[in-house]
Parts: sequence; structure tokens; C-alpha cells
Amino acid sequence: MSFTLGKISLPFIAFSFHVDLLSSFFIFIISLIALFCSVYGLGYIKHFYKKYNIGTLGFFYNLLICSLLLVVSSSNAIFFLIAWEIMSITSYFLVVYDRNDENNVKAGSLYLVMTYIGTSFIILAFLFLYKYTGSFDFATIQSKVALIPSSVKDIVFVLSLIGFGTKAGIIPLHVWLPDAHPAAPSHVSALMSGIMIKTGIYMMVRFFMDMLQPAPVWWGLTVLVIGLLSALLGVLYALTEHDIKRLLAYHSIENIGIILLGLGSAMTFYSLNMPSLALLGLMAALFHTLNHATFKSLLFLSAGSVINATHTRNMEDYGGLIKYMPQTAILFLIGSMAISALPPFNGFFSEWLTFQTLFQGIAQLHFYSQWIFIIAAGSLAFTGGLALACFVKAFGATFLARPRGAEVAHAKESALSLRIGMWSLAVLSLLFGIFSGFITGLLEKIGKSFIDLKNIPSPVSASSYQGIDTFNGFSSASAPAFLVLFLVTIVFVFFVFRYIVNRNQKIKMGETWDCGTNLTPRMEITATGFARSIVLIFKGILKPSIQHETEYHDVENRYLPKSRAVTLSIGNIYHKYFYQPMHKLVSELSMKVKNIQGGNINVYISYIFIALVIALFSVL
Amino acid sequence: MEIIFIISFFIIAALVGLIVRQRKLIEGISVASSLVAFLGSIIVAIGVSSSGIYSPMPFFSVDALGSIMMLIIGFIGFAITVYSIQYLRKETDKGVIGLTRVKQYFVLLNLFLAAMYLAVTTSSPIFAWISIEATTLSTAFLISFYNKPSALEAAWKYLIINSVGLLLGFLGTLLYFTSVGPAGGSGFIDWHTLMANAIHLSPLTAKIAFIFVLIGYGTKAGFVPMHTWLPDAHSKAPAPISALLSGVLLNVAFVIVLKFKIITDVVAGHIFSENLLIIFALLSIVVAALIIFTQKNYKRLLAYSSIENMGVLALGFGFGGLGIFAAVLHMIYNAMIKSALFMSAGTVFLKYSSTKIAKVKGAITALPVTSVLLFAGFFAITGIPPFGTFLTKMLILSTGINIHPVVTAIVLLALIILFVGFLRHIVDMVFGKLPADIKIGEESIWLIIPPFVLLAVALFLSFYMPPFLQALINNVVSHY
Amino acid sequence: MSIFIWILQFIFVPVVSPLCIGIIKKIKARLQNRKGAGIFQAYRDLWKLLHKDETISNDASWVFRYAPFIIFTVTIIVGASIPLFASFVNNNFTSDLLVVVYTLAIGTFFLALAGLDTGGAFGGFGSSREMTISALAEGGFIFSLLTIGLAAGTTNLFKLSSAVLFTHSQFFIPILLSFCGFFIVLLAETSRFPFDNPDTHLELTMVHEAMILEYSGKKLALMEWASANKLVIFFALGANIFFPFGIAGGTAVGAIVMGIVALAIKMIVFCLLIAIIESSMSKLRFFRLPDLLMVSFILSVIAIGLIH
Amino acid sequence: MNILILQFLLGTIFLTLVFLHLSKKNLSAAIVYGIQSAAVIVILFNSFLETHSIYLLLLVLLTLVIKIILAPLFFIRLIKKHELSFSASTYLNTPLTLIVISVLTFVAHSQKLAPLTNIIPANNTLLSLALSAIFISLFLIVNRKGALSQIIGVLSLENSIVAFVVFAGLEQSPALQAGILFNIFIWIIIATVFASMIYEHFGSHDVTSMKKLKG
Repeated sequence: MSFTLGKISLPFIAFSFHVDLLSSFFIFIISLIALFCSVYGLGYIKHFYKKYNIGTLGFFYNLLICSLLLVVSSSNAIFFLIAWEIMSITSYFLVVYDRNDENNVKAGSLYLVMTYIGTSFIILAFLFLYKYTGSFDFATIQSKVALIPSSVKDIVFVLSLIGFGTKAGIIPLHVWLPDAHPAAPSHVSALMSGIMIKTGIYMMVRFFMDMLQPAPVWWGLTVLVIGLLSALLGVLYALTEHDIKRLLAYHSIENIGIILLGLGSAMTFYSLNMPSLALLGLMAALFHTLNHATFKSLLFLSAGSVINATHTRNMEDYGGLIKYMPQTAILFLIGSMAISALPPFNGFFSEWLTFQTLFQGIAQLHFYSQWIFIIAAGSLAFTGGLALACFVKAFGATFLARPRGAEVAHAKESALSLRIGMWSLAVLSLLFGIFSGFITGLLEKIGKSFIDLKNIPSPVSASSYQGIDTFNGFSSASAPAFLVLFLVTIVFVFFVFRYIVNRNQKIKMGETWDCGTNLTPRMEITATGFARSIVLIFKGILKPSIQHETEYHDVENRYLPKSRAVTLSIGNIYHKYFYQPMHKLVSELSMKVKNIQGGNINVYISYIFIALVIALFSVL
Repeated sequence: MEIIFIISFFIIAALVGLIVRQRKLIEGISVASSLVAFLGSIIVAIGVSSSGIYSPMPFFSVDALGSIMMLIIGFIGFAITVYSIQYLRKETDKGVIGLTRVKQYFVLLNLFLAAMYLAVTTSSPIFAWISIEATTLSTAFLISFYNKPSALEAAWKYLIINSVGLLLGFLGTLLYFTSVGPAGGSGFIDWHTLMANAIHLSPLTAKIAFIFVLIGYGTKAGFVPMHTWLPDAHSKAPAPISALLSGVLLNVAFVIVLKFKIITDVVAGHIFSENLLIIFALLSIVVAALIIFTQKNYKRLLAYSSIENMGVLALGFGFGGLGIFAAVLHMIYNAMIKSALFMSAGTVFLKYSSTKIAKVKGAITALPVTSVLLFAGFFAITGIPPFGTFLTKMLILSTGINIHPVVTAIVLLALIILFVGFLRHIVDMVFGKLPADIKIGEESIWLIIPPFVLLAVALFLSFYMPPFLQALINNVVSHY
Repeated sequence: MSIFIWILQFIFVPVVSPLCIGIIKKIKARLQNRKGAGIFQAYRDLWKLLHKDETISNDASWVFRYAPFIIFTVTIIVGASIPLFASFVNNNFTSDLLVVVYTLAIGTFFLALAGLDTGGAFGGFGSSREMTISALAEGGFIFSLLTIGLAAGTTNLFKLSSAVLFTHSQFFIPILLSFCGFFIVLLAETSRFPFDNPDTHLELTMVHEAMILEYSGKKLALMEWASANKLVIFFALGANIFFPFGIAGGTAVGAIVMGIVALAIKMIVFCLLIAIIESSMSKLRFFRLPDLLMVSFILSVIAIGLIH
Repeated sequence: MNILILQFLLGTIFLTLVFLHLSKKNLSAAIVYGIQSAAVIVILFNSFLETHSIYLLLLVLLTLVIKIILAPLFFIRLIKKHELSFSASTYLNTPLTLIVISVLTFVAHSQKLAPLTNIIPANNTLLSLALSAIFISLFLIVNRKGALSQIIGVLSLENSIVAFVVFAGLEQSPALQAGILFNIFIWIIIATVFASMIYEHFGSHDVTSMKKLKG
């Protein structure tokens, strides 16, 4: 379906829409998540009353959703860029909405700068396309793509990868993401992490799978490498965080990486003319996009209600919340299980598809491409494990054990509208898992809407019982079967051991074993402590800095320490080695240029004189 | 006829300002005169759009570009006159200035507007030069308005540099008359005669003449490296005057350059002039962007931003084709947005009584509306949708990518640097902790309405172009 | 018949698992010149624990209370979805190697949470270490199985076990390499030497024991049993995926009996291996473990490289 | 009037410029400017003799009043008022200045600038001399630090342009010239006012003392 709104007198720009299956898929995701975020928002924004102007929030929030829809449905570059920019600006204002916090403003600026840079790259990419195809209309570009010399095409690829990657938050362009997403109000964070960064993915699919085809192999491999880096590093950085929202933000980077693994392999197969595998990869990427949207927004929302109750984002001040907000705890648990790809939740099945794609790549490719696939699969495996560890840490430190902060004691279960929003997302992420077979069927339709992917043997057959079956029996899994098996068994086990074996057993409550000292919350393991061992194992990458501060009872004999403090912090190598030097360079340059304006009038007039003479003798 | 009417009205207003001592009367008549001018311009513009060049008497002739300029001068002039009244009142309340200065201000303001009208409407190149020089003379005292040493310094540099530049421009102007030959010395020569006789011009002379003109009037238009007076003058003049200077005057000077450009192109070919324009444009954009990055004074910041925008204009005309269309649009948007920005900056200055960015903090709390205007203006000037500047930027770049890809890429990079720098400063001003001694609340509604209206109109024009304006722009594109 | 096989499939692991523990203990005792308890001691222990009363910490939440059931269930399911004695049992639903790996991960997940739940210092670092190890073990685990999968062209464990790859000589080295990788993972996942010390409560060394420190009575029994099941599951995987000798290919009774016997023999071999390792070498320093796990991963990667 | 006299007049303009470069006394600078303007006026008068237009004569008289009487008077009053007998220093010392002047003169005479100097081939030498005068007066503004010297520099730039224009046969209708003259007159007034304001604010006429506005 495609149509054009109104006739604009200005050249190039046409408010033309083109909604194909891909767009509609993203529109579906956006509207789905936006709905529940809005429901959640109803109750959530209450604590902003009489602090800021709620109208502003609503204005930008809705404008953001609107622009998101425009981005995925527009089919004219200029129109698209307008929507894209509006999306960035509105989200910027949502980030700095809580403006009394200095950091939010900083984060906002960083975000806006990065997104502007990204947009400039995109603009340049489109300009190159325009130079050779003479049009800003997607369809026309696609039809005339053959006119573009391959070298220019590669340039366009790099430019657009940087441009859209910045929005998607791939490493090393992710620096804005962990600052900006936490700064926004939680339901907005959910929106940004769940959907907004996906627009980058959408455009990548559009560009690399659709508009710029045929593409060389190294494009796909590049995307693959970026994907595996983002996935692995993203989860590692997440492990180092003790700010719950930053932790989730880093997980968004990780999941974008996983999506890119799917997309990258799809591109590779596409270029190598293995359409059915390409289709599989694409399906994996799209499926994970959908799933990540659901469970990541669920996680952000539940984190939001925790923050709402405790007024801090620092996980070290949580603990024991499961007793105060039981439902939120269950919701967060579901989210955690989904994102750590535990069956039968949806996260598992998309990751499973991704794995299968990579396995196929390993099985069927050769030389360096095979090795890249091997590394990719390996990184995905480790990512899964680390994500699990990270969410054990997150859930444990937040909800289990005893309260470590004063605020926890008067935390309350969150309001109804919040819970409705969260519960529906939780149910969704279970349903998407159980009906994964059905959904993969739909995704296959979307994939087949691309040229060259039509009428090929479908890689995935949704067998009976919603089982997924790749390449007739290479591998297969069935969520419903798993679920049924699990439920039956656990009920059976529970029944047996609770009511048959030793029915009249006495259970008495007692203290946790404390080795004779009296146990205080300070003895629990903290979020930082939990991750410490992993951080130290990967210290080569993370470059942590650890300071011990010990205070002694008396300075002379250092045998009786009074208190010991260990500070473990992670240096931001991207700022240190790339962004700050850039900034420094520009500032120095500008300082030099400023000398032009030295304040001396004679010099000023001599400029005119010199300019005149040079100009004269250049023409004569 | 309207033109005579407009000019004379301004003169009357100026004289009244000289004679009477009732402040209200002076203010009233100034507003009236600028309003009349605005309406007159609209009439003229519509006339031109329907029936080509408008020339009630040999001395005046207004083509499409001229009428667009008239509209800009009229609209901005009116808004600024309204703004000035409240602005000066606040200054008087502060005890910064007295009645005599107010009188002086309005007299000179009216003369200034009149001179600009003359410059764009007159049919004689020489008289155009005279009126441009007149704008210099009339604004010199406005720039030294606050009579502080720094203001005086700015004014002096303004006076000397512009006079030198304009004298060179004068020489260039006269060189074009060689085409008419010594015989024509006595007769009255207008643009059309020059255009008609352009073919008799020797190409080399034409080129030299254009260089003199470009550097001469370019000084006034604020191209790097002749721009040096501009930041000083804009930062020291009262905010409304700065607004008028960068919103309107620069464009007026640039229009004169364009008039000569088309004459040159007849013999020297358009490549030559376009390349010159592109070179100066590139210099202006890059230098302005870099200096903005570490700017400490927000009025200077805006001044450099005007330099950058003049660069964009020149770039558009240098690229030609759609670039010209975009450039004309950009000229219109830029005039309004930049003036609005300067007015908001003026309001900020009234509140914080300092032009240092470091001194201004938490404006969003102290001046909620003005801060919003500042932000909107910032987005508008850096070409963020939905403002039309985004489209013009895109159009200019997309014309450029075909001719000079490298230049386009450099410009894009410079725009990034500019955005980053600009954003940092705006954020520093708008957010942050409000100093204790600043009291919360807008100064006056009349300081908000003019910039708001300007921005609103700019936004409106980004979505809908009135047909007559459309026609005018297309006409310009076909001519220049 | 198939019903009977399925039931066998389900109950096999929980029934056999205590026996394995017993056997390992016995062998270790012998190696230490002790007489040691009988090999059925483990059953008696479970029975005893099941009939004891429990004490639960006040800080414990439902996670702590229900974790044992979940973990035990997980082991049962996995036990049912891997080839034990018969390869023809065609389970297309849960016997994909990734499904198995991630299902086991569910168990680990709740085990670690249970360790954190009571807020004791031991449980905390116990689960921290556990998660560290299992996170790093995952790569080796998946890849070692994947090697066979790529060789056999499927990731379904039953199909893997039915495909006899030893006849193809080019697979011999890869299988050996990946088996070494797998064995390291086995030690890590079943918390054996050199990763963990299954029979100590010395806080410096313990990982698994630290997490279940707060448990008592019935729940403790479930936990112990579950870990025993896990051990058997890994034995079975190692036995049937890498060396599928004598595994029943058809429903003939003789074949099945044969399969069971073969499995039993292989398991005893595994027990012997474990026992020897545990009594011959000492536990590694915690920060040396990653290297070992990396070795297992790299071995499998090399194996994959060799397949082509 | 024959070419020789014109050349002589132009020569005087040229020499006055050179002198302005060298002179250390403001008073003499003002007077020399008067002489220079006188030369220009004679040139204008010459063109009057050719055309016999009465307006032109008026114009000449006006110019005489403004440039020879009023302008120097302003300057002298300024000088008296702030007793600045000595003008502010230059950037280049005398020999260097002379070298630059000669270089500029050669540039102006170079064949490259032929399109300018050959507008009327007969007046070739005059035009190139006038052109060099233009360059030198530009250089005067660049080189001099005194406010007064800069004013005089701008004015003599204007003078030399006028001379150039006359010899290139490009002079405008008297009305326009009157306009220009009026401009110049206003300009002189404003400039002198500023000059005295500068003295009040900065205590000297040295414009290099004004370098607050940077960056």
C-alpha cells in the first residue's frame, strides 16, 4: 500500500507513504508497545505533578510516537529525514524533561549531538544516492540502483551504517545510549529502548536488504562483526553497572547486537545467493526485534515502578523488594527470563533462530567467512551466559535478600494502571514464545515480500503443536510442548514431594546462618560484588579501576581496620580514546581560528587588502 | 508611488523624532511609519508578482528580488520597531539611557530603514551605493549607542572597515560603467542600461569589477575575511539594532552583489562569479562554525551564526539552479529567525544584564517563554525540521553534491561542528541553576510577541508559501 | 512398548543418579584406602533428608521455597529429552541441543537466585561464582555438542546419537577434541574438581554447597537429588553423543537391554574418571578457571574447523 | 589643460600620499590633505572646462568648501582640542614603508592590471598612477595607528578613486556626485566626532589601544 499526501510546491519533498509488509510489521511493534507504555504512563507521570508541566510531556510523547510511525512508513528521503529529525528532537526533550538534574541535561546534549552527527551521515548517504539516481524517492532509488558505481555504493553503505548505527546504538557509537535512556521518564525509556532504536534496524533492513541490493559479501560480514562486538561488549558493560536503568540500556545495546547478527548473516547469505538461509536470518532478526521490544519495555517499566517506589536508581540501595512489591518482582522475573533467553519465553526462540542461522553459516561457508560465523556463534553463546548472570545479579540485588536502603521499607506495590501495562507486556512475551511457530510463519511472509526471496523453499516450517522446524529436521523446538511438559512435571513433582512423601513435616522459621555474628544487610553481596569476579576476568576489555580505602582504629598498629571501602569503577574507553580527543582537536582548531579576530583594526583592513590583491591576481 | 510614500514617511518620522519631546508621540509615529512601510511593501510585492518589474518613475525600479527584500525590510522593521519601544523603556527604567538618547535612537532607526529601502528600490547603482553608505552612517551612532569604550571601539571599526570596503565597491561599481563608455558619463544610468550594455564590457574588466564589488559589498555583507567588523558591531549594538543589522542589512548588501553578478555573467560566464561566491561562502561557513564552537558571548555567537548563514546564501547562489531557489527561501527564513533570536537574546540581556554565556544560567526558570523561543530559534537556524531551513539546507546540499561533492561534504562537517557548539552554549544558558540575584518572570509581553510572531511566520512559511511569494521566488530563480 | 520406553526415559535419571554418587564416593574411598560407605548410601541419605523437618530463614521469599521444585523438574525434563539408552525415541520438541542447554540454564538461574534469597554472605558469593563459571562454560558446552551436530547435520540430540560417526575417519579427531572440551564443561557444570569441591563446607572453596547452605530437610534432599540428576545427564550426554556405542536403535527388548547395559558401563567409566581426578588433583584457584573453560571452548572451535 | 599638467596634479596627489605616510605631525598631515584635495578639485575643474556644465562648477565649489576648508578645519580643531601635535606611530619604519610604496607602485603599473589602466588608452600613465595612489592610500590605512591618520587615509582613498574615475571618464551626473559628496561630508563629521570620543575614552588617538573585542 502506498499513497502521497497533498502536492507540495517545493521540489523533491513529497509527503509520500509506502507501507509494505516490513513497514507494517514495525508499525505493529510501535503501536503495540506504545499502547502499553501509554497505559503505564497514565499512572507513572503522577509523581511529576506540580513539578513540571505535564502538558509538555504529553505533547512530546505523542509527537514522538507519531514521528516513529512516520519514519517507518515514509518513502521519500526528505520526508523521512524530517520525521527522523522530529523523532530525535522530541526524544531529546523527553530526555531533558527532568531538567533539574544536571546529568539529564548533559545526557540530553550528548544524545542530541550524537544523533545529529548520525543524521548528517544519513543525509550524506542520501545525497550520494541522489547524485546518481537523481531522486529522493525510495522506489526510484531502488529501481535505478544499478546506476550507482560500486565504490560509491560502498561509501553509501559505510555512511548509512554509521548513521543508522548511531541511532541503533552499535558499539562504538553507543556512548549516548546508556546516558540518555535512563535520563528519560521510565515509560519513555521503554519507548526509546524498545522501539526508537529499532528504527535504525528498520532502515538498515530497508537499505541493505532492499534498496541497495545487490551488495558485496563484505557488507554482511561487517554487520556481523559489529553485531558480535555490540552483543558481547554490551552485556559486559551491563554487568559492570549498578544503576538499574543504565544496566537495561546496555542490554539494549547487547540485543541490538544480536539482531545485527541475524541481519548480518542474512545479508551475507543474500550476497552469496543462498536465499533460503538469508530468509532465515532475516526472520531471526525481525523476530528478535519484536521480542526485544516486548521484554525490554517490560523490564524498563518494572524498573520504573521500582524507582518510583524507592526514588533511586542505584541497585545497591535496593534489596528485599519482593516482599514489598510482589507483582513487580514477578514481572521483572518474567522479563529477566525472557531476555536471558530461557524457554518458553519469546527471547529464547528468536535467539534460537539466530543460532540456527549462524550454525548454517558455519556448516555451509568456507574460509574467513566461516570463521567469522564461528566467532559470531561463540560470542552469542557467551552473551547468553553473561546475560543470565547479569539478570541474576539484577533480580537478586533488587528484589531478594534484605533491604539495604532506608527507602525500601516504605515501598508500595505500584498503582493499577502501571500493573496493567506491565502485565500485558509480560503475557505478550510469554505468548510470543508459545506461538513462535505461528509468528515465524508471519515473519516468513514478510521476508518473502523482498524481491529474490519470493518463491523459495521456506527454511522454517511451523509444524503441528506450534513447533518450529528448520530445514526439515536440522533442528526443531516446540514451545507449547515444552510448556506442557514443564507444567505437568512440576505439578507432579510438587504434588509428590509435598503431599505424599512425609506429609506431616514441620517447617519452622529461623534466622539465616550468620556464623555467630549478627547478620546485617551490609553483609549481603552487592550488585558490584556479584559481578566483580566476571569484571576482573574481563579486565583486559573493561579496564576497571579498583581503589581500596581502609580506615584503621589507630594509625600505629594496622591490625584492626575500622572500615574498608572498595570502589570499583569502569573507565569509558570510547570517551577517553576517541570522543575527547576529537573534541579537543576541534576546540584547539577553533582557538587558532579565533586569532583571526585579534582585535586590531589595521590587521582587519589588511585582510581586505590582501583578499583584494589575491583575488585580482588569481583572475589576471 | 508607494515607495515615495514609504520613504517620505520615514523621513517625517525622523524629523518628528528630532523636534518633539513627547516620547509616546515619537514611538507612535515610528511604529506608524514602519507599519505603513510594511503594508506598502506588500502592495508593491503583489504588484511585482503579477505584473513584472515595478517602476513608477525612472529613479525607482523594483524587480522580484527587490520586492522580496522590501517585504523582509518592512516586516522585520515593523517587528523591531515594536520591540524597540519596550526594550528602550526597560533600559530607561534601569537608568541606562535618557530621553535624548531615545530620540536619537528613533531618528536614526527611521533613517536607517529609509536608507535600506532606497538601496533596494533605486534603479541607479550609484545611488544604491550612496544609500548603503548611508546605512553605515546612520547605524554608526546606533552601534555606539551605550557610549561605552567597547561600544565605541566597535563603532569605529564598523565605520572605518565598511568605508574602506564600500569605497572599493564604489570603484568596482564605476568600472561597470566602462561598458556605457565615456559618452554616457553625463546621462542617468540605471541597472537596465548596464545590463543592456553588458556585452560591450571587456570580460577581464568585468571580472576585476566584480572582484571589487564582491569584496566591497562583501565587507558589508559580512563574508570572511572581510567580516571582522561584524561580531563586534552586533555584540555591542542594542539588541533590536543587531537584529536589524544581521537580519536585513547583510541581505541588502548581498542583493547588490547579486545585481552585479548577473551583469558580470553576461560576459565573464557564470562559472567565474559562482566559483568566487563558493570560495567566500566556504570560508565564511567554516570559520564561523569553528569560532562558534568556543564562543563565550552569546551575541557574538549569533553574529557568527549570521556570517555562517550569509555563507549558506552565497553557497546557494554559487551552486546555482535549485540552489538559488533554496537560497532565496533561506534568505527569507534566516531574516526572520535571526532577528527573532537577537530579540530573545536582548530580552535575556535585559534580565541578566550581561552578554557572557557563563553569566546566564537557568533561563528556562527565569524566562520560560523567551527560553522556548531561544530553543526554537536555535533549531530553526541550525536547520532542524519542521522549520523550512532544513529543506533549504537539503536543497542547497543536494545541488552541491552534483557540482562540488567535496565542498558539500566540508560544509556538512562544518554544520556538525556549528550545531555542536551552538547546542552547548544554548543548553548552558537555558538550563542549569538560576543565579540567586535574578528574579523570576518575563520582563514584558511586548518583548515576547515580536520574536514569537517572526518565528511563527517563519514556521508557517515553511509549510505554506503564499502564491505571490511563490511567483516572486520563481521569478528570481529565472533571473539570477 | 513405546509407552514403557517413555516411562523408562522419564524415571531413568532420577532413579540412577544417587547410585552414581554412591559409586563415585565408594571409588574415592577406596583410592584413599578407606572402606567407605556402601554404594547405596546416597539413597539412604535422600530418604533421611526427606523425612526431616526444615528450618527456613525469615528473609526467604517464595523464590527460596519453590526453587528446589523448579530445579528438580528441570533435571527431570532434560533427562527425558536426551538420549539415554535408546536413540530411536524421536522427540522433536525439547531435545534440540540449544533447548537442552537453555533448559539447564533455567535450573542454574533459580539455583543462583535461591542462593541470594536468604541474604546470607555464603549464598551471595556462592551464586556469584556459580554464575561466573556457568556463563563461561556455556560457550564450550554449546560448541562441543555443535561439533557433532555439524558432523551429523542436525542439532537434535536423538538424531545425533543415532548417527554413528566413528566409521568416518575424518571425524575421529574432531570428536575426540570436542569431547575433551565437553568433559571440562561437565566438570564445571556438575561442580566437580577442579572447579568446585562437592563435599566441603569450607567457604573458601565451595560454590554449589554455598548456595544450598540454607536448605534443610525435604528441600535439601531435592537440591542434592537434582544435582545428582545433573551429573547423570552430563554423563549420558557425554556417553551417547560422543560415543554412541550399543545404544538401542530399535524397539527390540534385547536392544534396549543392551543399550542400558552399555550406558551403565560408560557411566561407571565416567564415575571412575571423576573419582580419579578428584583424588589425584587439587582444586584450581578461582581465577584460573576461566583459562580452563576457554580451553574447552577453543578445543571445540578447532574441532569444528577440522570437520571441513 | 594638457596632459602634463594633469600628470603634475596627479603627481602631487601621489606625493602627498607618500608624505602622509612619512609625516609625524598631525597638523602637517591635515594641511597636506588639503593640498591633495586641492589637486583633485583642479582635476574636476578641468573636466568642467571640457563639459561647461554649470552644475559641475557648483559641484566643484562645494567640494572645495568641504574638502579644503571644512575638513582640514575639523581636523585642526580636533588637534588643538586634544593637543596631539604628534601622530601615533606606524607599523613599518620609514625605509620599509618606502619599499612597500614602491612595490605597490610597480604593481599598479604592471601589465597585469592593463584592463584597468587601459580603459582610456590615452590616459594609461595617469590611470596607473591613480591606481597606485589608491593602493598606497589603502596601505596608509593599514600602516597608520593614529585615528586621525586613518580618517585621512580613507579620505585620500576617496580622493584617489575620484581622480581615477575622472581620468577613466566615468564621472557621474552632478546630482549623484552631490549625493556622494554629501555622504563624504557626513562621514567626515561622524569620523571626527568618533575620533574625539576615542580620545576621551582611551586617552589617545592610537587605535591599537582598542583591542578589547576579540574572538
